[in-house]
Amino acid sequence: MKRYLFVISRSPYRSSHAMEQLEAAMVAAVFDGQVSVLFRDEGVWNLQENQSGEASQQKTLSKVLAALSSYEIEDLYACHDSLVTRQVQMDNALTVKTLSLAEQSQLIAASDAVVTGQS
Amino acid sequence: MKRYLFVISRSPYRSSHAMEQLEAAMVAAVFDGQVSVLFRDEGVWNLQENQSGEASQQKTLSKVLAALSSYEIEDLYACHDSLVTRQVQMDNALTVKTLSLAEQSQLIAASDAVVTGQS
Amino acid sequence: MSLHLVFSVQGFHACQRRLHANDSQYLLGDVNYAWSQAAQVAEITSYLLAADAKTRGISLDISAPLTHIDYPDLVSLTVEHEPVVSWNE
Amino acid sequence: MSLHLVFSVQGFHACQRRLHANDSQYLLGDVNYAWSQAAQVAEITSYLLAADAKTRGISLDISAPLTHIDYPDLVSLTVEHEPVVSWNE
Amino acid sequence: MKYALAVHGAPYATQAAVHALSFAEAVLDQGHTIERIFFFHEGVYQGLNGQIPPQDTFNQNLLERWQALTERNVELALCIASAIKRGVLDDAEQTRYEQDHPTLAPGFELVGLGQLVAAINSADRYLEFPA
Amino acid sequence: MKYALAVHGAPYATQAAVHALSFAEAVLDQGHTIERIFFFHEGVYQGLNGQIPPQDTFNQNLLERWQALTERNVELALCIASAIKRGVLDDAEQTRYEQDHPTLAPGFELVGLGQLVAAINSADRYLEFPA
Repeated sequence: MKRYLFVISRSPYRSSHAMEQLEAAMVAAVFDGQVSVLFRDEGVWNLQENQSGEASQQKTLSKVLAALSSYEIEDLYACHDSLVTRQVQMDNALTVKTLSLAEQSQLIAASDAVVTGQS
Repeated sequence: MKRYLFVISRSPYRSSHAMEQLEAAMVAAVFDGQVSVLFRDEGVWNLQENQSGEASQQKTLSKVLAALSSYEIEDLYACHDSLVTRQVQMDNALTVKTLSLAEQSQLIAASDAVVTGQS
Repeated sequence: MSLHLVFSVQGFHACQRRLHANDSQYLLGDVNYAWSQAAQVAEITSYLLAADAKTRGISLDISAPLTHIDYPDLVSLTVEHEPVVSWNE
Repeated sequence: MSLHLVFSVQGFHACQRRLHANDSQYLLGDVNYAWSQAAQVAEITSYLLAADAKTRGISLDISAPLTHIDYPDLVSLTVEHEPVVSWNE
Repeated sequence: MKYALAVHGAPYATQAAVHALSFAEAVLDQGHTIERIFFFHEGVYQGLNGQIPPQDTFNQNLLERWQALTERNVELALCIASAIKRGVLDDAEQTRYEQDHPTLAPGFELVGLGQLVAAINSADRYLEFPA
Repeated sequence: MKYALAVHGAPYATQAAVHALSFAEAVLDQGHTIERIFFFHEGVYQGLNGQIPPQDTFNQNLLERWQALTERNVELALCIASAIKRGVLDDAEQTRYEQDHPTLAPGFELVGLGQLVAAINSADRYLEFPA
């Protein structure tokens, strides 16, 4: 099976980008793909603590993320630089490994298919 | 009649934003409105010389702009700062007045309705 | 006096540079993310859509010249200001 | 080696920071505007969609490490590279 | 006061619908009037018939919320030029262009850009919801 | 080589269609194959029936160009979850949800996200056209 990298570069509640990306990642995992997810740039806001999607009648993204391990998606990565620039307070229910820019280059190079889901 | 300010903040050929904005401005002018058009940020690329929409099977935006005077839209403005930052080479068939940031604030304040047309 | 409706982080930056003294601005959606890192303009009164801030998990220091409001308050603001200008790069 | 398809000015900046040595990048649409102002990375081979540059009236100095190509050349590039990564913030 | 509103964003791509609907409802609740909501650019997708709200997002039925505004004397008007190039057609345009089916949702109508200008002209306030 | 493509942008909002179509045509001209083009997010609006191209822009008929690809053995597949919440329905979904009319253009079909993964898995190359 292929190594998939799903990139989430958009913030959670403005558009359905992040949610639709996660749905695709879960399907790839169900199909036995080796799935990694990378949060970078505005996408790191998906990791912010104390989200409450209900206040906007939406699903809470951080809760969806916390459930990814039950789909055997364990490799969640976040851009260290993007987190620091934005001063994101990460939800401590999430297990996310932070990567340098160079490590992100390597992650991309080691993937067979990169799904960005941007429109 | 009201004083309308149409703001064009998007580049020409990626989306139909600028073209649809200009169509709205022409209609407002036909309805006897007092119409100004402000190009700012990425929107100043609409003023670039040597455009050739045909190469992408689209209308050439700078030619549409040059025809605005026949709709009695004479007040074309561009953000000086946006032009300089991007090193835009302005089409010399266009008569456009450049404005400082403070002058843009005044232009907005002097308008009854500001139409940005952003999506 | 103008009221600025600011919908995106980039729109926020474009707006800040073109604010008029005594204008007000109302921040929606993702602009909640931008506020905390922005240099604040003293004369500008700023409002924030409470639901959008809560959704995103952003708790901002509202001792700054910033007030959390909801849609009915926004209606009142639009009665008091003209023109109302949207920013969404 | 990866091939990066870059579709927007902000995507260009996000991509530049994460390029791997010996990667190539292909610039489409509005990225034609961004190239001329960008610091160029020596090891990266860059290609530009000729039709999109012409549409926008941008004539770039192609003595820089930059080549104008069309769709058939892009197909050849995708044969030579994997993965192909899109950037469009 | 009399309001004219414009919506430029598509459903799910932006929060335009949620922001505009919540504002419009608050305007009407306070006794003001909205003559027309004008859907422009990608905003015309708000009037596409057949949108099925996902069952997991609190049954957020945007289309029904728009349609409910028509009972409060709000006209839902799509820019005809923006709409037909994107495939949002009423009966008349479907017939004119010999297409299979109309695709415009009940309660919405297709109008010219002149109706945007007319609405702004007769309103005390004009607001746009791009996202 | 065998390609899988994805399109994420709506017509007129982005250049996704023009870039993807031109690339797909060049791929086929060079003797490669494209198993499937997967339309995701706002990309599903590419498959909306009834799009009437503006007469002034060189008769750029995007829908016809997509449909012409099916004659070259390319499957045009819309993500069903993305499509039905936005109102792009085939006959089956129209019937299931009791809507007035189907809105999907001929030549396109609605499929699950599994078909995106399957296409990527069996392809030598996967490319995305977001804008």
